[in-house]
Amino acid sequence: MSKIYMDHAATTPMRQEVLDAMLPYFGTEFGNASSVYGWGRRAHQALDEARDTVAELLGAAANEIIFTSGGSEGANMAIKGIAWAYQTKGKHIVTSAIEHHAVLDSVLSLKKHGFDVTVLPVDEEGLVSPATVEEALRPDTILVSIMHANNEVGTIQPIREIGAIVREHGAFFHTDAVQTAGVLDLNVGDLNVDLLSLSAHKLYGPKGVGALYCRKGVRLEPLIHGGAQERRRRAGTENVAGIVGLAKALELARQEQGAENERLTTLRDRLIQGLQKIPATKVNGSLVHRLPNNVNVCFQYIEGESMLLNLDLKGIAASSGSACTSGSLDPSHVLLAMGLTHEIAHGSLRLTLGRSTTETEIDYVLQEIPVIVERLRQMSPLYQG
Amino acid sequence: MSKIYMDHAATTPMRQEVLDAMLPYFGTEFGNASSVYGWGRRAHQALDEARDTVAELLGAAANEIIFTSGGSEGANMAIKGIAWAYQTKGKHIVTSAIEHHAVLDSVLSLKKHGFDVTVLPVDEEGLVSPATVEEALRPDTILVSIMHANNEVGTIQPIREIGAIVREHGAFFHTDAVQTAGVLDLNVGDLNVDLLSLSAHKLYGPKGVGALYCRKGVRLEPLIHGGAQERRRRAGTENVAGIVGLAKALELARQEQGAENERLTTLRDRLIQGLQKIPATKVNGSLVHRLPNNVNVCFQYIEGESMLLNLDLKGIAASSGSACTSGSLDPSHVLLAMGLTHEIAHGSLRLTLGRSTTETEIDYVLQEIPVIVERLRQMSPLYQG
Amino acid sequence: MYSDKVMDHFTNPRNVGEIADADGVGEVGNARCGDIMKLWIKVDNDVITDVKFKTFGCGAAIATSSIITEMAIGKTVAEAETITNQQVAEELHGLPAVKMHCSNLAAEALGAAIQDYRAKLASNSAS
Amino acid sequence: MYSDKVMDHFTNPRNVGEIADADGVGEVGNARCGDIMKLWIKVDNDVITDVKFKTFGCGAAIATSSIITEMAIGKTVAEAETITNQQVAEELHGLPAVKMHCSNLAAEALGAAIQDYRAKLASNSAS
Ligand SMILES: Cc1ncc(COP(=O)(O)O)c(C=O)c1O
Ligand SMILES: Cc1ncc(COP(=O)(O)O)c(C=O)c1O
Repeated sequence: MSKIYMDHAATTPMRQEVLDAMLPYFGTEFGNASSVYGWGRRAHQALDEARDTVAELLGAAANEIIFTSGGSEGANMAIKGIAWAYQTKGKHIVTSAIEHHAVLDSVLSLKKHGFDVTVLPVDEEGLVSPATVEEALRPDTILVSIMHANNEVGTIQPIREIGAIVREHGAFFHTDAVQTAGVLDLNVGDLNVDLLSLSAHKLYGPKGVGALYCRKGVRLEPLIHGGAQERRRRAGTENVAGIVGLAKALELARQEQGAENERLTTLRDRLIQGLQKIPATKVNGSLVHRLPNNVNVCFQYIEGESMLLNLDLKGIAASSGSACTSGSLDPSHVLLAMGLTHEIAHGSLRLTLGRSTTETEIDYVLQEIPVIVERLRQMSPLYQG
Repeated sequence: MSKIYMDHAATTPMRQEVLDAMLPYFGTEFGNASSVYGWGRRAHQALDEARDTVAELLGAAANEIIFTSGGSEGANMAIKGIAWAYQTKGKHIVTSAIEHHAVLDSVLSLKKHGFDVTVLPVDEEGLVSPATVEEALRPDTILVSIMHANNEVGTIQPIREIGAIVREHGAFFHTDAVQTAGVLDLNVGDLNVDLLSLSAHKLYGPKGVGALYCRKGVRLEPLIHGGAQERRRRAGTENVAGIVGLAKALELARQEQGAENERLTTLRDRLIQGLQKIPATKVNGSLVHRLPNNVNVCFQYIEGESMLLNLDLKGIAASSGSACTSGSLDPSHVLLAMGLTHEIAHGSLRLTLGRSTTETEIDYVLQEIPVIVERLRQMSPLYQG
Repeated sequence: MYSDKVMDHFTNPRNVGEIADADGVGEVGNARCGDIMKLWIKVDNDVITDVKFKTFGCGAAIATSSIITEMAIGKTVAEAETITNQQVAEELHGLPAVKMHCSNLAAEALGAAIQDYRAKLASNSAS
Repeated sequence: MYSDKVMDHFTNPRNVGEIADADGVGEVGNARCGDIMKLWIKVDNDVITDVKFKTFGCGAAIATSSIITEMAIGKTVAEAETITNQQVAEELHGLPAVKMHCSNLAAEALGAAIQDYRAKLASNSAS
């Protein structure tokens, strides 16, 4: 069995069609999109077309799309951008305990600047309840940021309902859609959001590029000041190739999304059912409101990283908590927020499926994991097997 | 004659060697550099190697290099990062009137947050004098930001001297080296800088990636909060392909820089001398302290954009002022700061040479420009020809 | 960014020049803003028979100057006076948003020339 | 990120298990932090003759546990007591910076086991 990649929530392999769409802009069409001559105009047109594509897929207008360097920049831009633009209206921001650090740390960084922050709890399935959001809203609340789906446990939040409440209240609503873009339908009208961020590399596009939807009329203080690009909302020579790649990746994902989600859901459930047979194993996150590709379990008595290393030795790439926080030693803040103890949270394993995943791979993984778990448990002082 | 690209200060065509170095990371080596398994480790190693290359070329240590999404982000990160990290030490920032908007607008954006800003004048050649910097320094000055070479008129600033003064005074010193990276020797020790920003697409690398050098021990409040990437100084999944491309482009530039600068200087001087023969023409910027590839002139009585369009019709790509501010209608803030009147500043033309530039191209340009200038002057109500 | 029609008028501007014995002259804009338009008209029996222009400005400024000369010739003074910047832009198949102020300039210059013509007429009949 | 030596000890950890009639037992760390190390030693004539361990923890924790058993066996109790976390890391050809705290744990667990052995010795001779 060749190497098995089951960490699609961390990043995805870029599609050949995406690279093909990008290549001209690394080659003859290298112009700066701000220039008036042919090379510049053609680059500008490529941006316009990409912007139209992204806008259409989100049910937005082209001038509501701001291209970014990825999901983290998008979240920072949305949150700090609203905070600084509307600070005279109020200085209260609401978010949830299971947000990606790009959101959580952006919000928390504003505390130092006199903003007041409410971090909402989630239930044991990892869901934010609209009622909790409603209770948290205050006259000085300017922004609520709740992620569309969680990157660790795959829980899909009731964004539409939360959005209606936030709008009714007169605050702005941002959703981090990095894990749902290319997977779920993202219509900003249906979702009742004012801002939505996404990242290309999570949907078989290039790393280092993303988009932020910002509803018409919503002001943003720029995060990156300078040139007049992106209607003065994001300075910097545009990454034309990357932006073209993002649009292509989104377009392809949308075309295949229906059939692919069905296929992944079947594989996901097969994997979950198989893993549940291992004793002292807990599946994390809602089984109903869940991304089609996410499996997250905790195996008691063992620690995540040693499991990952063993899986790697068997050719299986997986993750324990969010890949981008693996520099940290704390167990996942998401699992802790869902009420798991530190001890159990340390033993979490995330397997996220994708376009390359097959039933054969699922079955191989289901054959190897129990062996690894048993071996590590035999080594564990916590296990009284 | 095929199309002639003379706008290398706006952006450069990516080199084939750079694309070749990047391609694996768009393909099989797509891993997230934060992941523990093979794909992740190999991506991480590519980052390490790129970081070593960039660090070595700057005479810096690897952990002093922060990868960014380009020159604008680098400047914003340096300026706002120092401002917020050292605001208790002082709130005074010094910069010059001819900085790129990424620097100027970053500094000015801090005014709203209670920072005090001194914008230094330049002389008529576009030079910042070290004495002016020294006079501007105050006990509460925390940062000075002066560009290494100007993007419009190519003037090279006395960074080493300014750096010594700033260091002596105990403030931090940032230089925007976007126009000099890949052209001049950039040794952060020799330059006496604490922070230095550069951008790959100006040196035949990809758009949307850059680097910020930040001296060991200098703290930065992150511009983009979130994951633990770049030692917690810049969150976001790393653009591995882009970063590899940046390192490759810098490496190639360094190898060829000596011979290429000589070649370009000869071509540049030929072009300047030819243009000077046109009546009522002014060469902008120092002829001594000047980038080897920059030509900037003002033709009296005519307006820049109509000249650019005519040049484009003749297959010549050039710019009038900075490409990234061409969305604006104001004439170049750089030329105004150098004492030109609005009227004359509107008639500026920038021709920036590069690897593809040949003597034949220079001669073709020298043949076409006088015709265009004469034609537009005949149409101008200001011209009494 | 410019339409083919704009580029056509920019590349081959119609009616560039001056009219020595013009019946009206208008000048608008200033060099500080980067746009100056000067426009001469010849009127015969209340009909505009000739228009010439000189323009210091961007591509849009030159194209709008050129097209407005074509639009004005053959019209009565009263008709020509109603030409709006909107019409100029439409006649050119649109202009980029950032360039809309240039189309204002052309209609303004024509208006100024007509005003000058009227003023001359009034002072002539007064004398 | 891990050296080959770390991976070798992680993949084939030496001396995993318990010693039923151990002369000293040490346990350090806690589940909250994600690392628990338990170490049993057998001492004969002041020389450590056997060491066994059980570890709940990351790759570095398991590898350091494994290698410290090898380092300790054959040493006198006094010698074994001087093993530092630095030495453990060196013996493994280095550990990633973020993992250095794990090497502390292994030396601490051995130290705890030796202390337990000494305490038992003291109470035995006292009784
Ligand atoms: C001097 C200078 N600084 C900063 C920048 C901004 O770099 P980037 O476009 O990569 O954000 C540019 C170019 O646009 C520049 O010429
Ligand atoms: C939910 C979520 N938000 C934000 C991000 C950050 O995106 P990026 O790495 O593109 O900056 C990620 C992934 O890392 C994510 O999973």
